[in-house]
Amino acid sequence: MADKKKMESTFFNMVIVLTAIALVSSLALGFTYINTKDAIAAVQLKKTLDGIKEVLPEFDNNPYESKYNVEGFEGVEFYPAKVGEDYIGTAVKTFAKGFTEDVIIMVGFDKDGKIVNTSVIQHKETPGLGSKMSTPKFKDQFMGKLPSLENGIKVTKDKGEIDAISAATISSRAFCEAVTRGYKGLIKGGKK
Amino acid sequence: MTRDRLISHEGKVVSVEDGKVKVKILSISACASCHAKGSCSAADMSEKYIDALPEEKFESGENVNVIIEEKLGWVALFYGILLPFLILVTTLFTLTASGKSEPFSALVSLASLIPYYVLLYFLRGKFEKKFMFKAERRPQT
Amino acid sequence: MNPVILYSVGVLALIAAGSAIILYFVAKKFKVDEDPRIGEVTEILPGANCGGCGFPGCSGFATALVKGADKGDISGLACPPGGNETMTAVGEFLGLTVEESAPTTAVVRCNGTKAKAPSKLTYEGPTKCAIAHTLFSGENSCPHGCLGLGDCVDACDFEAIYMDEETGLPVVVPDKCTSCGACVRACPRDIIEIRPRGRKDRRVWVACMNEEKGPIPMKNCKVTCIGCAKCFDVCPPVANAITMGNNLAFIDGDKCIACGKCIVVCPTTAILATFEPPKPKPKPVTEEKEASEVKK
Amino acid sequence: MSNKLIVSLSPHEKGELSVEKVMWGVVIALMPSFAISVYTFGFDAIKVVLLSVVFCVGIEFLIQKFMLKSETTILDGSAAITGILLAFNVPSNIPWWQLLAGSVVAIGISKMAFGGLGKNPFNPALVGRAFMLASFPVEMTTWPVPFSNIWSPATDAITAATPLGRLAEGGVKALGALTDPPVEAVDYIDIFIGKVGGSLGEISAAAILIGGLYMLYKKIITWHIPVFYLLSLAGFSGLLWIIDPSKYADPLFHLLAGGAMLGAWFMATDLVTSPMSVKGQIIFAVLGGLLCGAIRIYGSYPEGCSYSILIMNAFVPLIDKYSKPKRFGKEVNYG
Amino acid sequence: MEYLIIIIGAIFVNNIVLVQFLGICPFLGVSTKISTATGMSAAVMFVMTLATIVTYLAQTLILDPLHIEFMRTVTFILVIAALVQMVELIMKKVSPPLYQALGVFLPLITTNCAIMGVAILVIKKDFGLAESVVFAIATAIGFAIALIVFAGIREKLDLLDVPEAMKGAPIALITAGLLSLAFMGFSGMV
Amino acid sequence: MKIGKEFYRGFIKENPVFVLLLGMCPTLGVTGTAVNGLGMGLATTAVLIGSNMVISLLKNLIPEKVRIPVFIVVIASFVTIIELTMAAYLPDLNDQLGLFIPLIVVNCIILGRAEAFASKNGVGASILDGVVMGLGFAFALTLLGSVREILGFGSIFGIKFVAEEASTMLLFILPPGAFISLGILTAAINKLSMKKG
Amino acid sequence: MKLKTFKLGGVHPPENKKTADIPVVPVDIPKRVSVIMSQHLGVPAVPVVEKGDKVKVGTLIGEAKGFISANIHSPVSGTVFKVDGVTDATGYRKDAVIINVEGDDWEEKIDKSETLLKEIKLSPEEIIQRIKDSGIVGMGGAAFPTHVKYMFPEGKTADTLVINGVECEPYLTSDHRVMLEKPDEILVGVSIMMKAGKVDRAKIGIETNKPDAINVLSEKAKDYPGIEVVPLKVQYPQGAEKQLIKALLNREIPSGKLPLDVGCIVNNIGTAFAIYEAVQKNKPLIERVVTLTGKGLKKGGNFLVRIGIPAKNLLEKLGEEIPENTGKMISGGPMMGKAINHLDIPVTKGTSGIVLMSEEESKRNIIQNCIRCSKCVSVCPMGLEPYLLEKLAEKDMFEECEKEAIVDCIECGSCSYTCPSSRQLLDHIRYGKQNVMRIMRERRQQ
Ligand SMILES: Cc1cc2nc3c(=O)[nH]c(=O)nc-3n(C[C@H](O)[C@H](O)[C@H](O)COP(=O)(O)O)c2cc1C
Ligand SMILES: Cc1cc2nc3c(=O)[nH]c(=O)nc-3n(C[C@H](O)[C@H](O)[C@H](O)COP(=O)(O)O)c2cc1C
Ligand SMILES: Cc1cc2nc3c(=O)[nH]c(=O)nc-3n(C[C@H](O)[C@H](O)[C@H](O)COP(=O)(O)O)c2cc1C
Ligand SMILES: Cc1cc2nc3c(=O)[nH]c(=O)nc-3n(C[C@H](O)[C@H](O)[C@H](O)CO)c2cc1C
Ligand code: SF4
Ligand code: SF4
Ligand code: SF4
Ligand code: SF4
Ligand code: FES
Repeated sequence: MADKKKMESTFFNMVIVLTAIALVSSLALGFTYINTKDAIAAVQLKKTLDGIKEVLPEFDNNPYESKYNVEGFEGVEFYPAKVGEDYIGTAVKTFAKGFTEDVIIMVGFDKDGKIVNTSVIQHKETPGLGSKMSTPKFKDQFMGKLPSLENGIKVTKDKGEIDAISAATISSRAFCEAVTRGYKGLIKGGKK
Repeated sequence: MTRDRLISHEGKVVSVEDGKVKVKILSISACASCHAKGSCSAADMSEKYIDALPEEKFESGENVNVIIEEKLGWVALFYGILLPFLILVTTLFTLTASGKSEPFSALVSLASLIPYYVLLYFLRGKFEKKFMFKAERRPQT
Repeated sequence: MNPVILYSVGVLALIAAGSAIILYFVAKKFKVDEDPRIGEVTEILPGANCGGCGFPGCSGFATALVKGADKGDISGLACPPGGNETMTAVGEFLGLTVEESAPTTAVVRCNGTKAKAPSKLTYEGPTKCAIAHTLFSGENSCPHGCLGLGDCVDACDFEAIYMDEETGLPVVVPDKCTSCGACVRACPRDIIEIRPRGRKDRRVWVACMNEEKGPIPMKNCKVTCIGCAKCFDVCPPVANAITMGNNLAFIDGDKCIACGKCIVVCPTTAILATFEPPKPKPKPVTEEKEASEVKK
Repeated sequence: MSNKLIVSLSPHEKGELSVEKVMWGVVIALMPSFAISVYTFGFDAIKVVLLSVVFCVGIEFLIQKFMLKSETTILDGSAAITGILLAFNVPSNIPWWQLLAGSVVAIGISKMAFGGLGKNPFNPALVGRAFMLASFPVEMTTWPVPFSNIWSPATDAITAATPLGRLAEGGVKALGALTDPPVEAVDYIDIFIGKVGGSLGEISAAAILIGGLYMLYKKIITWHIPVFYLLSLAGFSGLLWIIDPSKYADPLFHLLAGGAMLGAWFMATDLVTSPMSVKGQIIFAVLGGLLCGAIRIYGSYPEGCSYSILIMNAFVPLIDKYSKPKRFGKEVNYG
Repeated sequence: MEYLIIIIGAIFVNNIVLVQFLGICPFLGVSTKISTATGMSAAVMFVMTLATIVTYLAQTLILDPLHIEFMRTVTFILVIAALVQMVELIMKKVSPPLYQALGVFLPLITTNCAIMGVAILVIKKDFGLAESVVFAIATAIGFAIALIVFAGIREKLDLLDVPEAMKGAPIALITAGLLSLAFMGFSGMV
Repeated sequence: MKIGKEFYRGFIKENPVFVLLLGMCPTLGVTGTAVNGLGMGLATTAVLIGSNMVISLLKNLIPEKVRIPVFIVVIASFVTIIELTMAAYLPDLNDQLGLFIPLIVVNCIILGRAEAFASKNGVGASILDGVVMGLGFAFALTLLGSVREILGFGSIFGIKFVAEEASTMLLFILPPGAFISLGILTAAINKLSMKKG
Repeated sequence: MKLKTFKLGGVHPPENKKTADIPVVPVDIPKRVSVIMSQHLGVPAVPVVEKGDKVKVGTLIGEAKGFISANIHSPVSGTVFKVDGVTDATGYRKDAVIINVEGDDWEEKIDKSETLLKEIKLSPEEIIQRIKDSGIVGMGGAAFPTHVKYMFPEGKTADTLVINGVECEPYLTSDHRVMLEKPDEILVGVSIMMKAGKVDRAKIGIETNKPDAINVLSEKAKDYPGIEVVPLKVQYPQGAEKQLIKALLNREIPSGKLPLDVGCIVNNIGTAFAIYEAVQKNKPLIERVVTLTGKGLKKGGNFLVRIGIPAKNLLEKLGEEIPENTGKMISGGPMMGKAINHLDIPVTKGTSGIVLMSEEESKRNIIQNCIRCSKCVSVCPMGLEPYLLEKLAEKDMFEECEKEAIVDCIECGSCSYTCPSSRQLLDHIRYGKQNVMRIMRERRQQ
């Protein structure tokens, strides 16, 4: 390997080489960024909108842009949806402590406050138990229900009307609690 | 000296000068003994030089054990790592708690290490006495 | 140009330049004046780290070699596992010629097989010669004989010694043995010796370490050296390889010419060899063990 | 005198104790609990315990015979204990293949992978249980109702919540101060003698106590671990209960419910996975009790006992290293 | 309370090695002796905190204002690498004996997933500076506990002869798995 | 250089995961399913090929003392490119792999190969090395992912082969399962190589 | 009142002291005896006679060499046959003086009478000199030259003489018999030792399984000022000096220190008797009491044996054969004694008994894995962790052994005795201890 000529490690060489390489890399990165920026943004938007679409009927505004929060309901986000100028309902991103960590769900309320649909956004419940939250069998129970302002919505064990997932009352309860929290926030914030 | 808690490292005398020996320690880093070091970059420095007090007369090239009380290792850990860590964290939390802006607190807490290291620099003579290694002949096993 | 690109270029360049400066100083301060040859010599060495060379690990030996080379002399340094090939390669690399040293191997200087030195006692305890040695003279009562518990086998890093179940004695496989001497150090009875392999693998040695006067060891072992000096008498003057001392004969491997005369005269067949003795006398000289060695 | 004399180092005398005596002693000590579980769950209990023992012993045998190629030591009884304790930690209607999977993990991975008896850092039965709990949460948390159909296999899983399960759900708020309506009070006597739902072996604190006392009497275990474990669990839960009796259950409930008794007497005491010195055993037990309370009260699993022991198992080497027995001549007492 | 949740979460519930799988290499590599593991843990704590502060600064003072968040990976890795080297350099310059003593005592500290991972995690979690540092320290403590406990078990296993095929990595991985299984007991504590 | 032999080296003899135990974090962290393992493996392979190529091109231009930072910059750039591309075009996989994509940058295999191979060899050989080692890594991750998926979900590459409702050994997709599966796999490989050796 | 004992650890093996009631009988002197030159701890004595020399009973035949060494006297009268090696109990050869017996002539200076001489005439220095000249070594097992214990290093003094009448080993009864048969001599001996050690109190520790000895000695001790007999709870290894001092005086000898460091001198009962004879009767140590016992023997017995007589002569005297199924022969007790190869070995000053064990008794159990039951830890009287030391020693990790205080082990064997897994704890520990001591010695020499 003696014949290989390596650049010597002088101060000057080092700084120059490293800087030059940094320049080239950052150029490459910059271009990649510019070229992927829009695609990434689109993907992001689609993801959020998809979540909202799932729980609300057809709308034509971008609820994401008119997102608002309500005092006393930190961590809960409200996305009002409209068709033209008509308010048709709000998608609420809400949460409650489940079996392990917070269960984050999206609930759609129509303009009367009735639940249109729900979807689970993130959870770490036990697969096969708590994770059954996202099965229609459980989820569909909420459709069309109007939570009571006082008691929200509850599982049968707590004298409510939702049948808990078997062996996963805690997760079921968390789901109800999240819906209730979203609903209460929606009412407090005044439907917009 | 009690043998109770000592750390010792195998090494080799590289030079002898007025009452001290310079010992090269082989493979200090955990990586140096690792089977994958060939393809790992962390194994760069597998040698370190230690100044040690010889327990007897050594010549250059002799194999010795460099020993230091394990306690001193912990003391070094305290001065070299824990204390600056504490200074850093205390400054940071005092500043953030007193409502200073976050970037400012961060910068100042980083800067708070400078006086500490300056102090260390002035105390280096003291440390030299404290962290004296000894070189002893390796017992046969 | 897009400002994002501008910023990223600027930032990265700055950071890169910064770290280059830091690293420059780091490199300067941590400069290890290591001779690059040391690393490369280490590569040539087998990497067994057995310590047979007398240095801590292969890299320690490499350092010594490079240092020696600077003085123009690496004689006296040898890598037992690597043998001559390795040393020649090292020599080539360092631009020095290396003297070939005679190849050596370990030999077991005890032939007190289960048949020849039957056990009179049963030992119960850890299978460690070092422990049994402190307890008693051995199952066959020979205080100088092999205890057969295999400390030497455990010590060998190269699987060059195994226990022969039938004889109860360790057997060295010369082709695997690197003469590292680990077994020699492990044996509490100093039974193993590193000897020249001999020309064409012919070697002769006294397989006994018993220093007691004839009749006493004979009680325990039929193949003990009784110190009768018959072998001493027949050893050709050109070789003059045999010395007597403490009721025991010793054959100097460097001098022995492997003529085999001593084997024939030994009344107790205490002398072993890796070849058939010249005139097969009525006495059977070899065990199965040597027979297998002869084949090699 | 025809035979060869034996030569060995001292001592030449040997004591009475043997591994087999220790292990089979534990098996005997487990029998009262087994009897109660058969009384409560019927034929299923026999089936599950038998299967589990056969699996555990069989796996140990197969591994030793075909993988390690070593002597088989299945008669020493330790695999049998693991089998019984594993069975004691599951509901009586567990499917057999899940029990098999649990046994493979308990014996194969947690014990034999480390070299067999005495080398495993973690309690094999508990590893098996933790594995099953995480793998088959549905089956592991659906308990058949006690005394339902005693002599016919309980094919239909009927959930009978355990006392602790109800506590975790927030159902049983506090037994002393039953405030919230949907709660049925749990009778302490019931828990004590075992008239409640739960895993096979944990239901009767009384039976476990009998076994524990037997082991104490036989000098298989010492009293330190169980007593300190239970004391610290009671202390921790008691403290919280005193602070707010409406929110937390009382200490007696914590002691009697769930696996605390079984754990304290049979699993925390596992010789292999507990510390060596008395000092160490006390540290182990006290921290274990605290952890158990903490997991029960703050964690998501209703039963903290097994995890508390597993976690403390991990600390055993450290405890051993830093809690040496009192050395003779260390504290010099002159005159 | 908020901090308590971060702390318990980072130490036990989402232990960095046993649950998050970061820093596995040092976890498997530097865990053969308890004392080394302890020293290493302290060093990781220091470096992790420093790295978090510095990367936090890089993020808030450079990347965010310039909207070049996509440069995070490159920037962080360079900053961290330089930082680690600088700490060593300063130590060596400032107090050679201290440096020597530490050098004998500790293995090298290198950038590993754990440090980089924490730097990125705190940004992803949108933590403020104080929370970030608390998180970093707690994570390091979690690392320390896992590492030291593991070192203890391995020291012990070294004395017992595990089956030949299990020696080394396999048994270390299985032990880590069982440790991780035990740590599942903490789930839900936050 | 025999291609077949090279592949044997990357997949078995010097497999970065099973034999060298490098890059353990992604190995354990993302192998919950075979698809994730494969995805991560391929992403790493891409970075490895790219960095090996660039570094072997630049090898004579890099002063010894800044070699590590240069490598880091190069690798980090490739990682970022992959990261951005995946975020744009494979968003789901990107979400699954999460933190581990940027962490490719600290994966020892990449820096290791740069150090040990690319900085000493020509472009062609370095690219081949990247392909081989990268695929070896991907192979290991996919294998581990498959094992965990089969045991944990009863499916492979998302195709379920047990009944939808059936219980499977969920533990294997949880963290402990990752360690245990890899432990058993390495033990098996140990055992195999012991038989051979 | 609660009986005194040491607090830490200990075991209680079955006592099997079936010879306790059998009086001591002398063994006939054979035609030839072999007197080994290294019968004591320390440097072997140097033979001072040659082939053909005539010796009488009590003639000096081996001279002490060095500080820790002891004189050796001829136990018989006759002609020196040769000075040569003989195999000792371990099969290794040791230097010995072999004497052909002719008659039974005693050196004139020896007082052969049975009369009790109570009055102590000599000064402390003269007593120590007499002990040294007479070749007295400890009869408790280690055979440590006794005079060394009384030659205090500068600045050290003792306040208590501890007499070890514990005999905690199973089977052995020689000390017990001496206490019963020679109580007065022992008490005079103790008084002599008190004078030599310049102490004014002596405590005789005896376990309660020897009630007759306790009675006799405490009755007689009333006449001897300063001497007290203390009954002790039966527990092995109470006879070890550190444990005995702890039990009697509640003092703990620090690690690596000697009894003298806590103001004590420890000697065995038999030593006290030997000192009485040496000082009052001018009789060197030429004979001792040896127990011959074993489950296989019909009777067993206690014998007064001249040094150098082969052990098999005891059996002859007893009129029994070696039982058919004998598996092991032990010189000393079953807990501390050494296994011997045959009964031709000569009795030495340290031989306290010969125990014959049947094959079943002597076979070791199959070794199982340590189940970490911690029994070994709880029985270790030194508070060590035998299970750990065993592993460390087995793996040649001597530095760690040293840190774990392996040199504190008194080799009592309680750990191996108690281990349910039949692990060979002490075997390995001894190996580790030897290596650690060697390393420490090498280090000290530097
Ligand atoms: C390993 C394990 C995982 C569990 N996972 C969940 C879960 O994800 N969600 C849940 O609500 N309950 C879960 N549980 C069960 C709860 O602890 C509790 O027993 C259950 O909610 C009882 O409620 P039930 O009345 O619905 O059966 C789990 C239990 C175990 C042992
Ligand atoms: C170098 C050395 C010096 C000794 N000095 C004394 C001493 O001054 N006083 C004493 O009582 N014992 C002394 N001993 C004897 C020991 O304490 C102990 O009694 C002897 O080793 C036999 O003990 P054992 O029969 O309990 O094994 C000494 C031992 C040795 C090795
Ligand atoms: C484990 C052990 C047990 C001992 N048992 C006795 C015993 O039973 N009787 C006895 O006199 N000495 C016994 N010794 C020896 C004593 O420690 C001590 O050395 C002896 O009493 C000193 O007296 P001596 O020098 O006169 O022999 C024992 C030593 C050890 C280590
Ligand atoms: C008192 C005692 C308790 C035991 N507890 C358990 C246990 O909880 N789990 C288990 O698998 N084995 C147990 N065993 C058996 C044995 O020690 C265990 O299988 C070992 O951990 C296997 O190496 C116990 C043994 C004894 C003596
Ligand atoms: S047989 Fe002896 S000398 Fe030869 S390689 Fe083995 S240990 Fe070394
Ligand atoms: S040669 Fe030596 S070490 Fe080898 S078995 Fe024989 S006695 Fe043991
Ligand atoms: S032999 Fe040593 S380690 Fe064993 S019990 Fe006795 S003193 Fe303790
Ligand atoms: S007595 Fe035996 S089994 Fe028990 S801990 Fe000690 S060595 Fe292990
Ligand atoms: S991959 Fe090595 S530390 Fe994470």
